[in-house]
Amino acid sequence: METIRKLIRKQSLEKLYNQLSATRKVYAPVTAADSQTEYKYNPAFTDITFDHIRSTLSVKNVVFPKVENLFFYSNAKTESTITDVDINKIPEVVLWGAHPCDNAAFDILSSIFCWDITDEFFSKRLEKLVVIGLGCSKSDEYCFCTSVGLAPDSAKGSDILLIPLQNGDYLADILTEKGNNIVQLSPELFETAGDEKSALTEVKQKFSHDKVTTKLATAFEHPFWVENSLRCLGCGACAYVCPTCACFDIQDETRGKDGKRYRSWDSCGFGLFTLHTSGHNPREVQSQRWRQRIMHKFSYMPDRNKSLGCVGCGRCSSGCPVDMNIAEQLEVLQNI
Amino acid sequence: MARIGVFICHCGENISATVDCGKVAESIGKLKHVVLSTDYKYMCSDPGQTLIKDAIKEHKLTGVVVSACSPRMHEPTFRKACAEGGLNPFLCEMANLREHCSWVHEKNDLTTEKAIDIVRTQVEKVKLNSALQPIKVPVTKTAMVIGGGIAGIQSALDIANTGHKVIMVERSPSIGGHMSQLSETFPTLDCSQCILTPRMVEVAQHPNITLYTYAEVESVEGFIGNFKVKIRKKAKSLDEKVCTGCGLCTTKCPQKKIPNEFEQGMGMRPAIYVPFPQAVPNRPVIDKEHCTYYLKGKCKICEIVCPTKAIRFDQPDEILELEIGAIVVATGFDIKHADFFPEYGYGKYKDIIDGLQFERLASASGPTSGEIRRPSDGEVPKNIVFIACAGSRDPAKGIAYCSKICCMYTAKHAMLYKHKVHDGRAHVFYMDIRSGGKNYDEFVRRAIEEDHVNYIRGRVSTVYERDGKLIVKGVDTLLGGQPVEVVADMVVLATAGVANAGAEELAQKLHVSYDQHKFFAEAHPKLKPVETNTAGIFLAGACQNPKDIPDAVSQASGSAVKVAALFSQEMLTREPLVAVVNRFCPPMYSTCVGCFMCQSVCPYQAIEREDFKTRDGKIIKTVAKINEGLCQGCGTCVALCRSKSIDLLGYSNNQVHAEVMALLNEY
Amino acid sequence: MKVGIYPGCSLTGSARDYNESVFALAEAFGLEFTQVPDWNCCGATAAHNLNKELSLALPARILAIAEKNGLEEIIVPCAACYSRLVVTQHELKKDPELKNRISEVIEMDYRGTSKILNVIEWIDKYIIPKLEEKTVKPFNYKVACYYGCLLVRPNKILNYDRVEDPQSLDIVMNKIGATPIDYPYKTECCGAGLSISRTDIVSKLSGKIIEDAEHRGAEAIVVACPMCHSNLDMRRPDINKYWKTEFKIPVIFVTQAIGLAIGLSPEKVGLKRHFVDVTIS
Amino acid sequence: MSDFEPKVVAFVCNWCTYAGADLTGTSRIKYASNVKIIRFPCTGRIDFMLLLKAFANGADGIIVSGCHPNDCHYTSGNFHAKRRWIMFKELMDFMGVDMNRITFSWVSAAEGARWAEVVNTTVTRLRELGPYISYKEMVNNSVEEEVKNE
Amino acid sequence: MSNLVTKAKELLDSKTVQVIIGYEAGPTGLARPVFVTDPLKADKLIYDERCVQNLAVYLTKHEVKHLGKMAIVATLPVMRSIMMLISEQQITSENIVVIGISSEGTLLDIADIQVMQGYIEKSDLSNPSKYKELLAELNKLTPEEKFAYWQKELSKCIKCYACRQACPMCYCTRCAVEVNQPQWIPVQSNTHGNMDWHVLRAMHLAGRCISCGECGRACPVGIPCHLLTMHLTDQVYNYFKVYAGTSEKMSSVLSTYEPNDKESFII
Repeated sequence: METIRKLIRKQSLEKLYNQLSATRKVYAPVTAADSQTEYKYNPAFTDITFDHIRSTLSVKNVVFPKVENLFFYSNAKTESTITDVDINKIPEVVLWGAHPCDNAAFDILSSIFCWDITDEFFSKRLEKLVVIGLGCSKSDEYCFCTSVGLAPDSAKGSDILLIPLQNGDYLADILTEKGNNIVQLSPELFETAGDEKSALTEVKQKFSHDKVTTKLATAFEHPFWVENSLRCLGCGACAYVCPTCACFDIQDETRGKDGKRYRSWDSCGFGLFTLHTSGHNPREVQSQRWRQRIMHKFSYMPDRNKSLGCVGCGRCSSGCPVDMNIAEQLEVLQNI
Repeated sequence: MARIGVFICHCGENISATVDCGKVAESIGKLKHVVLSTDYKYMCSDPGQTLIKDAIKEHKLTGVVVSACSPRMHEPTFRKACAEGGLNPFLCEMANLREHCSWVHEKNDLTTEKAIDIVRTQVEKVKLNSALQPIKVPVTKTAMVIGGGIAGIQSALDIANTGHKVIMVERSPSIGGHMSQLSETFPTLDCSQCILTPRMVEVAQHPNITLYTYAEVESVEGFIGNFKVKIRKKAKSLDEKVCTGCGLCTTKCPQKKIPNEFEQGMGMRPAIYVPFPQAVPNRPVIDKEHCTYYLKGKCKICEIVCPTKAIRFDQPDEILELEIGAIVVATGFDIKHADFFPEYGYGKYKDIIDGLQFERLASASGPTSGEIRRPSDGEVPKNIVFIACAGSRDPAKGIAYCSKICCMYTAKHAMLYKHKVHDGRAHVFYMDIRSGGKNYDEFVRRAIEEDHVNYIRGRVSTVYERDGKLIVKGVDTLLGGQPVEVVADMVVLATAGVANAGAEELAQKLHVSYDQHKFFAEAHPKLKPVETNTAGIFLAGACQNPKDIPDAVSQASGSAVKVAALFSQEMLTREPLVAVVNRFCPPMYSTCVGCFMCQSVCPYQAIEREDFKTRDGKIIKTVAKINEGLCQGCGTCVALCRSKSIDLLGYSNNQVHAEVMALLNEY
Repeated sequence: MKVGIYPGCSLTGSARDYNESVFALAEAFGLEFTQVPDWNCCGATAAHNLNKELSLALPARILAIAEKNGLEEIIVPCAACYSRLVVTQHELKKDPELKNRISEVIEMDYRGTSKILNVIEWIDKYIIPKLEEKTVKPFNYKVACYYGCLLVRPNKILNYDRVEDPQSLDIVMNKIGATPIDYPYKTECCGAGLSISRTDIVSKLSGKIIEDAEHRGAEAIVVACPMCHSNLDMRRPDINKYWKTEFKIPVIFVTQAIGLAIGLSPEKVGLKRHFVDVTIS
Repeated sequence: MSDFEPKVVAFVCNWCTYAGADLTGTSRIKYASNVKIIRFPCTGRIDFMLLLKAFANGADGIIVSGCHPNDCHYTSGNFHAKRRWIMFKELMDFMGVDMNRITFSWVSAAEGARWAEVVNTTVTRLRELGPYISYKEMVNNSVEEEVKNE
Repeated sequence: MSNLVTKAKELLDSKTVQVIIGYEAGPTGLARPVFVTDPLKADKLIYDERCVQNLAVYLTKHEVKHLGKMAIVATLPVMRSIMMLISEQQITSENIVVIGISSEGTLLDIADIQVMQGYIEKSDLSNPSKYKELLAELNKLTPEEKFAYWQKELSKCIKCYACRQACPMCYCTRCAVEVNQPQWIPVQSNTHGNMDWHVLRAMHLAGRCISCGECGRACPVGIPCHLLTMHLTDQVYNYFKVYAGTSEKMSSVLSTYEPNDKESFII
């Protein structure tokens, strides 16, 4: 649909939120005492942060939870019975105040989960999701959205995008029908927009992802990988905080006769990830795993999924215990 | 797919009185993979066992659970039955419904429910059991006896007479040990030499016994049936094959003033010497520490006088490597040197001697040819005091234990003295008289009543010299603790029997444990007095604790039987319930990281290192490896292993985990 | 470090000579110690036979005061006091409950931190190191070192020297040039506590000690215990009467011997207080 | 809580406590039927994770028992176990896991009566403590976390 | 620290070692590990209060080992880690040169293991004071409060295993959590599974933890999991009077015993 730009004042925003959280699950960012920002369901409006840079974890778990039960089973003497998870029970969720980078990730995830066959859990959760995005008023040295074709006010993935204004109010770009439906709940809160100054942050571009992608095509054997991944510890932090990492592991858990099959996050950073039963490991050392991570996001995905695998949120770098700074490395890499 | 058969025993009424066996059988029958669940009056009876054997065939069972009494009672029975039924015995488990359920609970539903839980737990376990094969270890049928005292001799002869080879290793130049030093032996007073020397000769001549004197154990590796032993044959500086033992060299040796060990320093010997006339082998050795040639570089008189040119000054020590199946430790004891007893004046006054020295004085072959003469001036002591428990039973002196032999030999000494010095007076200070043993107490009484030895019950505080007499100050506790003083010409201290010098070092070489007094430790104080905690190594004689001759000899024979039993099999068979360190194909090899913490928890030194090498011998990875010959299956290493690389057959992680789950969840 | 001294009754009474010699030595070697303030009886004489708690409370109080005054070490020249104090410290250490009970009795906090030194330990630690250079008048005599019972007993607790054949005193005497004789009576009983009540027994026992020393040609008996000293010295007339002889051998304190060796005057070390004239010096 | 019957798992070694429990049986001494025994060769074999598994699967209490010090059939297994339990207990205390629910004991093959006593005192204590709700809740809530988004 | 650079240069020039494991300053101003193999690049090396990571974790890392003989910039925790790794036979002293850094940040001359042992022995080996208070506070809580506290913290865990990967003592090629026969630790990251994992981790480090606090620092969601191991470090000292990583010979508390080990809870 045609984008409609409206103005919404802080206090109206509060009305809107309370109205929504009274009737729906609203998933909104809250900054805790230890200054870590995490998303919570239906927090008090006053607890919600509007100026955080990035939450510790991305918001991907609204569509791709840490753990997703696939089905339950029960073993009788001879035959076993399987009970499916009723995906229609998946509730509507309003994602509130997530930044453009996080929201842009939903398309990328879809490109993975719905690559050939459609992952019903994922797509159902996405279908039930309404995203009220929030343009960024702050950024830091880890942000590099502009290097991956995004910006502090990218609308991609949002149904409504709020853009902070210097006077504390917000512009609301209504982008989709889903968004419009929210607006229709109480249209009076949305006023006509004037020419107020936006309070968006600046994020300077660090590298050209096109150059990176082209370079990668020929860089598989380059010593760069070993040199720059020596300090990598091989933990899964980067993957687990990443809004676009979609790898998962499938497990059964049985207690007595009853059990369930579930999937849970996994990471290509782990040695175990590619370990064969034989003991052979095609990605034997960390440099290969690090290369895989970057290749996947900046070469394989553009090639196969026709979309970049990174939104430049910078979590992988800020969360890394040994300062594996992806932007820094790509900056170097594009010119090797 | 597992096919489990469950057999619930009523044990007559013992189980069925409180447990509803039918109900148990029924609900267990509902479990997955259980193809047969039945109850029966007496499972251990013949028909009961037949029931199992038939069922195994009929239902093609892959696992059996017998729910009856304690596995400690009948596990072997039922495992045997399964084997006879064609099922690997280790695929059979027992559920303890009697000792742990029916006998300890009232008759009610809870009890029956508990019974069901117990059985289900074993069902879940047995599904994960694996068919294990008994471990076979080859046996090298050669025994090594360390120590050539009476215990070693007895053990060696007994083993040799069962037709097996024996290697005897003796540290000193001759076998015979302390017994050869003794004059006469209690309670029969027959001459020690007379009964011992024939045995010594027998050892030397026995076709199955190889004797290495003047030799010591260098190192011991391997395990039961398969020890690899290194022995150092110290250079005797003489070619034993050439030497005839004529003894000319020993008479001509200019260096004659060396304290004679055999005479407990009361006589002298030359630098080239035979320890004592009846020595076996009767060949001299050169004592390098005192030999003029070795000290000054010239002399060689022995070489010159030797009619057969047997002297070899340049002879090196020789290291022998032997394959040994079993080891008998018979290193014997030593007596505590009395100089740790300043108040008793030993070392300060010549005429205060210890028990062994008295033996030499009393011995016909001794320095005084059997006459009791005191060291200082060769006078015959008219008043002699024997002090029992000189050190023994005296925690203040660090020896809390009773040396066991002193009471008897002190009585013997007093007697011998009286027999030789009729007008002499013998006094004995003692704490208690411990004369348990055949004809022992009678012997002591004889000393007191017939030979009128004056027994004073009390300890001695100090012995000192005054005007050439020895004053023994003590107390007579039978007379209300009156202090007593005895003026003596000679004092004999029955000093404590202690572990042999070097016992600790040897124990460490053998990896057998020893107590705080450095005596070798038996595997079990009551039921395994001859075994050590290292399989294949046995104890004989006083190396375990002070013993008299009869005790030492009987234990020696005991150890010999243990060895013979071991050698009676071609292969050792052991229950395969041992730990294993996992193995994978390269490049993993094993998930073991080789931290070897397991090595320090293993009580049996069963954990070895295994290197994986490239073709050119470069080590790729070193991991732990369990020697199943040594592993006893305690599983401590399994619980310790962080990477879960070790598992215990029969109690695998998977099995115990399944048990916990089965005990607590609905099935 | 703050060093204290606990004199006990003897050193202020029958054994003032001992006391003087100890202080004389301290002065000569520039050692300082402060007397334990408001000290009380150590309970040596009777208490430990009559009432265990009392026998512990008395020394405990002394120790507690010492602690309160920050005395890390206390010298206890009297062997009897020494024994009582050490035994108490041991008893209270191994039984915390008893410790608390006693603390209540003495109404003071007791921790048991001060180290207790007998006179020989004190000499070993503070005198010996400088003894050689200070010795001006080697004590060239044959001496019989008499330890008595309390200095080394109960061995399990004190764990000081060899209980039946102690050496420490001999070693010290050696250092000042004396020749300790081989002497079996080192730890024989002198009659000790019967000093007042049964002088006949004292005469008998102490007599033996003196007799053997003289018999072995000793020129002096060296002691480190006031009790021994009074029995061997003060009771000499009775002893001589009992033995119908004239024992002449003087009995001196180890501290006196050292004093003489480093050239202190006989008066200074209190020799003039002796009953048996000290002919040597 | 009067009618509450705790589920108790006993981890015991084969040579002492298991045999001791057998003796309880042969001596016909009665004790609470709440306890169910799992047999190990030695206390040294008992993995601390099994205790957590027991709680996670609904046990209200646990008994861990083996040979008295110096009596270990394997000479030192119980000494190693002792150290392991010291550490485990301290960690559990630190994390607020209720250690009143675990009884550690040494019961020899000769102490049949003692075994009954150990079981009974433990069961009585657990009856008072009631079901181990907080742990059970943790396990169940964990399941809910997973379905939070449904 | 110019003398650090000089030292590094000479080690590389003299071919004594092939690689220096040290710290460099990253673009965001953070100090981070660096592996210098070229003397000309030694200038990168820094040491200041930003340099907190325990570099010993790299000593057992496949790729790093393959660079050849290593020199490592070692503060006390690193030295203790080295001791542990030697005693657990993961590395040999011959292959490592220690560039010691004192608590004041000055260069130490660590000629050999003995010297290092000497230095360690005279250092304070108890937990760093900044953690002591935290531990004390937690210990004050009631069991219920403790339980609640850890529930809250552990619910955050995402099982990324940064705590494990950052720990020099967690060098196993296969971690127990990767074992699924049986599944010791639930794979999913939920409070219960996370608790199991952290108990396992703490127990496996009992008597081995050298109190560097890396696990807690590495945690992306800020769980103070280092307090678990540090608490045990306190207890190990409390019961057995030892600290980990003091000599190359010492065997871990849980793999040894004293017959008279004291405890109060076994009846």
